[in-house]
Amino acid sequence: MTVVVKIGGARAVDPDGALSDVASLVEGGTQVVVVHGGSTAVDDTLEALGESPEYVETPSGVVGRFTDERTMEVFSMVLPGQLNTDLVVGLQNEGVDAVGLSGVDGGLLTGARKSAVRVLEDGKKKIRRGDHSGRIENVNSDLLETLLETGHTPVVTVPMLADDGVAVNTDADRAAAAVAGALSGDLVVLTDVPGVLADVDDESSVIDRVDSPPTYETLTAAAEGFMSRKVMAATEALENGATTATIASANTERPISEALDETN
Amino acid sequence: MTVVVKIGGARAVDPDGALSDVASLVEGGTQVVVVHGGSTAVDDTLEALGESPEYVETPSGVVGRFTDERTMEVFSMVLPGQLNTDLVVGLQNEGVDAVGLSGVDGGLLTGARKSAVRVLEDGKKKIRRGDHSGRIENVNSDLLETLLETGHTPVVTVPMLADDGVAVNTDADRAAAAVAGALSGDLVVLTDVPGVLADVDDESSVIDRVDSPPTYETLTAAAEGFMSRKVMAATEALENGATTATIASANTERPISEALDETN
Amino acid sequence: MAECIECGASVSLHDDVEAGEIIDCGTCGSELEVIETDPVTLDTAPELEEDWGE
Amino acid sequence: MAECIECGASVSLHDDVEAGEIIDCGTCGSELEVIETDPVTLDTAPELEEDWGE
Ligand SMILES: [Zn+2]
Ligand SMILES: [Zn+2]
Repeated sequence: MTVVVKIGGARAVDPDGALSDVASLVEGGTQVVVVHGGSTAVDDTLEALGESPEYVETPSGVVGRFTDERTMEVFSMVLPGQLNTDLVVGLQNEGVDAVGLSGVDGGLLTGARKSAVRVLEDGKKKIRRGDHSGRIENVNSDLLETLLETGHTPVVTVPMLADDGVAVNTDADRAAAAVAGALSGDLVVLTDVPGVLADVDDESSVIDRVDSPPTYETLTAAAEGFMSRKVMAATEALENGATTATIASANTERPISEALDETN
Repeated sequence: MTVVVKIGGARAVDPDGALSDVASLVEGGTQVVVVHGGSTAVDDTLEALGESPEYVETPSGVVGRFTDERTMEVFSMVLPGQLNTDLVVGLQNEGVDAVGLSGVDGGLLTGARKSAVRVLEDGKKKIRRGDHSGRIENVNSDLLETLLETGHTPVVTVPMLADDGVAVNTDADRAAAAVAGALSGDLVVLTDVPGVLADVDDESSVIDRVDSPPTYETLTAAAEGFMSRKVMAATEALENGATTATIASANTERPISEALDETN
Repeated sequence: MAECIECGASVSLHDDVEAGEIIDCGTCGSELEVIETDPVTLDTAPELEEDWGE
Repeated sequence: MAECIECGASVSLHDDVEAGEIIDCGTCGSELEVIETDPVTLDTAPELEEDWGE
């Protein structure tokens, strides 16, 4: 059994529960791949450097990050640098032989570069060029399998390697989905809410299981904002070969095991 | 044949010559491990963050970096983050299937933590505690060999993982020496001078070969400042099992191949 | 004024037109990107998927 | 004044003694580390290897 766990990158949103849960899963013979993001930490470091993260709005009203060259550099500092090192050390201290990888290592996560985006600025539609982002089309599962077979636990983060040979930003939830698909694994996306809520004001209204088109309709209708991206990632994982996909709260004692127990 | 190449971390002191030379060596069937440092880039980022690198002097007059917790965090940002990602992308663009690793990944570089140092401050001898540095005692050569055997080129950098479970700073030249020793490889330390000069003002006075105690005496007597650390690293590599150790200029077209040709 | 590169009709521009701006041709409806402003050069605006990063 | 923890002799201290400072005992020659300054507490100063980082 292979489990791909998406966790937050910053320790604050990634309590030790997740790391010790990874340790007990690995101890029990489960192969685990950890995937993490951490864009709020990137914004913190940009701010500490006296720079500002740039968010742009598309003509359809979606807000996203514009990643210029300097922001991309800070991304590499914070994600494969600071946060990945911190998580690998945390897992090593739990007895897990973790190995950190970004999407550029061994061409782990590759795909098309998207350097231009349509944005809405002061009511004008414009094309902004120079964005460092891309869409994952290929996962080098051989590298992951080599590491898993030799007893290691890969800890994967963005950037990915775009087809023009440049490291670019990509959504970490979707990176986790791509990895889960490539490994035919179980995807568990940990988040700071208990799951997708049918009623966003009622924490007890978690949609437990989706196993038919109507319940999937209910799910996608209920998922708002950042959660809709997580549902999209879960959907992509299943379309690409993942066995199961679960969105669950990180704030329990054994968040991954509990999510897997409920799924299976 | 396994070659361990120590290069600078910043592209400025690591011309593309070294990367394309790695590519042709790998193409020709040589197993290559790249090791890099980059402490000047750390100082640049500390400065951009409005902080200052701290250097302390020991009672014996040696000047070294004091790495507090925040500096260690910036180290992880710059070395495994920014510089390692940049080098891996550069090698991938040369057709080399590079995989970046820091010393914490898979417990690659482990050893004793040295958290206290003796320093000389305002003429007073003092003990400073909280330094994040350590001495490599063990190299996980299995992980490197697994990656080499599956066609990858490891790109290794500091920090190392200290015995108290903390990521700490260690000298990258000595990290390269430890790796070369563990793999019984040929160590090539690239630098921005042609090699060790018998007369520091005469670039033609390179000491070409050391193969007897008297010539080693000449070498250690001639090596000054940062170069004496490189000679110490080369010595450690040979003591720990490296086949050969060469200190050579990075500023030639095929710096690694040329160094190996002269050695063998 | 500039010429639509799709249908050849004149396209009216406001004064503060910027590079990167997307103008709709009033005649054929094509989306045109302002490549340069002095003089104004237009090209067909690329269709773009959105791929946001982390 | 403080007492050498190695030989028991009195060790004289200057006024602005700081934590971490190393004092040599004038009697037995031991190196003593100032652990605290108020009151002054001494311990044997550790021998330390130098291991600088990158
Ligand atoms: Zn037209
Ligand atoms: Zn005494």
